[in-house]
Amino acid sequence: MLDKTGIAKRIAKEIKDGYYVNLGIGIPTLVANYIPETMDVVLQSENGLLGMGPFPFEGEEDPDVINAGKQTITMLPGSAIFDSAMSFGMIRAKKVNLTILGAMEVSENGDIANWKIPGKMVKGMGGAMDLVASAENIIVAMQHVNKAGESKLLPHCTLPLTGVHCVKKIVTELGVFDVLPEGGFKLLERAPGVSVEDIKNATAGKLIVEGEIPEIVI
Amino acid sequence: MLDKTGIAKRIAKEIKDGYYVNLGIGIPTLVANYIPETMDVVLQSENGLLGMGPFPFEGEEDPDVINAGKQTITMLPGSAIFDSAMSFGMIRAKKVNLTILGAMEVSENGDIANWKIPGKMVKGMGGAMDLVASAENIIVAMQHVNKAGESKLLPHCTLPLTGVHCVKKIVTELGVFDVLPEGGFKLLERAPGVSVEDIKNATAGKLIVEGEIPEIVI
Amino acid sequence: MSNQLLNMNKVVSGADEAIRDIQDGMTLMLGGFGLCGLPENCITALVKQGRKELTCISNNAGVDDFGIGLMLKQRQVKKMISSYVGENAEFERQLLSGELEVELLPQGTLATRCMAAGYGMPAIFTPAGVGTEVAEGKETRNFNGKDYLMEMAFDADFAIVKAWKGDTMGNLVYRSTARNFNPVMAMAGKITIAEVEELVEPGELDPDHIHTPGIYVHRIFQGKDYEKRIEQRTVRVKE
Amino acid sequence: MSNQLLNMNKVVSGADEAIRDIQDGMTLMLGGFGLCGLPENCITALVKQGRKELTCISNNAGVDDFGIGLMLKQRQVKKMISSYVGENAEFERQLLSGELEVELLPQGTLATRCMAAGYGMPAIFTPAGVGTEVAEGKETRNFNGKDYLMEMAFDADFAIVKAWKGDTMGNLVYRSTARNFNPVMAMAGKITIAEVEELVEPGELDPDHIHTPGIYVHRIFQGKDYEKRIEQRTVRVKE
Repeated sequence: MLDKTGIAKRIAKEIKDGYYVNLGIGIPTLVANYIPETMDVVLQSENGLLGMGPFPFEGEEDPDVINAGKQTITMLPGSAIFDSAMSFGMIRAKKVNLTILGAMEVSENGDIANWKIPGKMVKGMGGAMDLVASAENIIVAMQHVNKAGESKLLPHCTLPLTGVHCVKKIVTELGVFDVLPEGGFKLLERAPGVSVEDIKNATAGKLIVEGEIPEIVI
Repeated sequence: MLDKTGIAKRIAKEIKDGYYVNLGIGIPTLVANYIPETMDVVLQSENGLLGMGPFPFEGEEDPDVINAGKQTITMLPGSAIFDSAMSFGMIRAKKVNLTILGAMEVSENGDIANWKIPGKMVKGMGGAMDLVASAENIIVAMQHVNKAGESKLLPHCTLPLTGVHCVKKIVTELGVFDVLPEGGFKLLERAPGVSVEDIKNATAGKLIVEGEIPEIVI
Repeated sequence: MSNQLLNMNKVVSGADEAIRDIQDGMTLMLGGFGLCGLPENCITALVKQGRKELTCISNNAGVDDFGIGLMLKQRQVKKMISSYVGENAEFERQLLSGELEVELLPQGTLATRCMAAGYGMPAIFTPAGVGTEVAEGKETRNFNGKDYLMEMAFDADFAIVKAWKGDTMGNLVYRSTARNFNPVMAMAGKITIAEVEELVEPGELDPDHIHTPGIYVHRIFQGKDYEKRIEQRTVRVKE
Repeated sequence: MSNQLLNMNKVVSGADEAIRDIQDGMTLMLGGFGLCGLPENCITALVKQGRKELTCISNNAGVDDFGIGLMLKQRQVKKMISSYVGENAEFERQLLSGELEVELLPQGTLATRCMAAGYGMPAIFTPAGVGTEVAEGKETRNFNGKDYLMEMAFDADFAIVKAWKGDTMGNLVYRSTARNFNPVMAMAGKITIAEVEELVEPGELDPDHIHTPGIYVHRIFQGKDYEKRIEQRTVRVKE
């Protein structure tokens, strides 16, 4: 099984040199820590920044420099600031190469639910609906099952949707999955110590297992 | 009869303190010379400038500083530069208070034709269609009759239209006219030495004359 | 050319004068993202003024004791139009009790509907929300094999924004990510009020660096006592 | 965070390399207004490269011996999409002889169709051209009692723009009215090429003053020998 760090490390391997990447809140944020030094990657923060850097040193926080999670951050040399309309303009125009975000549920046809639980206080979708509707390349980082032990990889989402037919890949603590255009979760890699049988048992949606499934290398 | 300078001077009286104004090529450009010193007026040039100033002194021309007529100009303190999308954005959003432009024909319902003569080389509409379709307040500066002696104030335009139901006021060498919402050219003022009869004879569209018509004061 | 010096003076004495004619029931846009780039002076004045039944278009709803949270506490807000309203207990209480109406929109839709108003475009198309409850009651249209929602330009009585610097003609410059929604809202108000940290004379701002041209701004003043509260202070330790 | 220094290098050796893969029949956007803010180096290289059957989206068509006029002279252009094409005898000859196709659009429509592409909006609404021949074949739609045309986002293979300064990551800053169409086209190309008067390292441009963020730019180089021709030299005499 992977821990959160392991999931983040595995996702970092999906990032290519020259990518502009948008990282959601939670595990996706951790991914930034594992992008290889040799790779030139620019992080987009949808509140209006390209070139997000690490957290500031204590005492150097600037209230005017935050990310989409409202955290104080820094800007790297070569950063650019823009307004919210241009920020989502470049997202819709598919200039952001990769979006990594968390989810409550993903369906076997790539639908995603990650913003609302009926009966609970709804905080809002923020930029998630824009990101999932626009990005060519969306990777979901999440736990395979919810706190009640129920699978989050489903035939159909039960929660209100954030977007439809959009998730391309999922990384959980159990494995790595492609979401096939024709539907279904194709198992690509298993987490260390996890069997295909374990994954089958934890996956409610259609799981596709072909040939030998290698273990995740990070 | 007014000359071009006279027409420009009369139109200048329509400008109010605090106006943002777009001036077309030709007579409208002359209007800038007759805006009273006491009035704060900002000229918009649709190639992306607010705060257009006078022509530069000889030797001080900057090829990067031009107006929509491609003339070298200067920028006044307080100017702002923006791109073509924002320029027409502010025009469409009616932030420009007054547009003054020339015309080949105006119809009694406020249609305007000023960009194309069938059979002749067509240079294009430039920003004229955007301006006439968007501006709340459009004044046309033109000669009352064309070179063939035919009236340019018509029941219907004969040339391809630039915009419909948009012209609010017309100033020619003969007089000043409101274009009524219900149709018709309402004569407001006569040029010095011009009789109502002269104007009637030169106006093919519906002319409305009510009461005594004062002479233009400039 | 007669006017060699532009002096289109839009300066008002302060927040109270700037918001003087806001009435009960009006629709206000308020710039900022989280607590970053908030028109703090105007919010304080709005709380003092005490208008009710306001509709507020703002990406977030502040926190309990800062930002729009202060207006919520006074029950001045009838409806919030936002993309994310977390971190506010009073907000949650009013929402669950039905006192407060909330319309949640995708953040890009929110921003683009502001821009549409400022650019004189009655509607825009966005894929955000297609196939979700956000699409309910909205026209869906397919372009080149992809579905889009038609979303309408906002219609706000006032837009209230915060800039870093501004001149007396209303030209504005923002600083870092405090820019966010401020420029798109500044374009979108029937009346736009800008509060700035530093008010300067025309000519002091480089025309090439102005983010919001003064034509979009109706009233401007230099604000005071900016708190600029940080919502999530995250730091790293020097090694 | 591992990458402390961004170094997304988009620099190419010059105009020839920048335009190397432009093919016959492609659609190009070319920035500039009149002769102001033209990508002079790229135009020279395009003339040298000699591709044919090009569709050029550009506000103007240059003059006989400068700007796109040079490409017209070589008959490289099949179609011009512009708002104003005056001041060009060769253009007129080709147009009247039927060698050249021209689509004339309102200037704001041209600009906004570029912006739409850069902002991922498939179509926009504008009142420009309603009731005129520009409206022919286009959908008209009424919003709030006013008619608008639906105009589609452009789809250009390459956008070629000229900026004042740029950094190696593709961030661009324009100067004065040489900005014009350049930023909206820079956003709109499948591949965007920027030539700049001064190429600098990342960090040298103030992030708050960047007009075109590098994410929109694919290739950049420092141009040379800018002529910056003036189309209408108008001056006044010192009194």
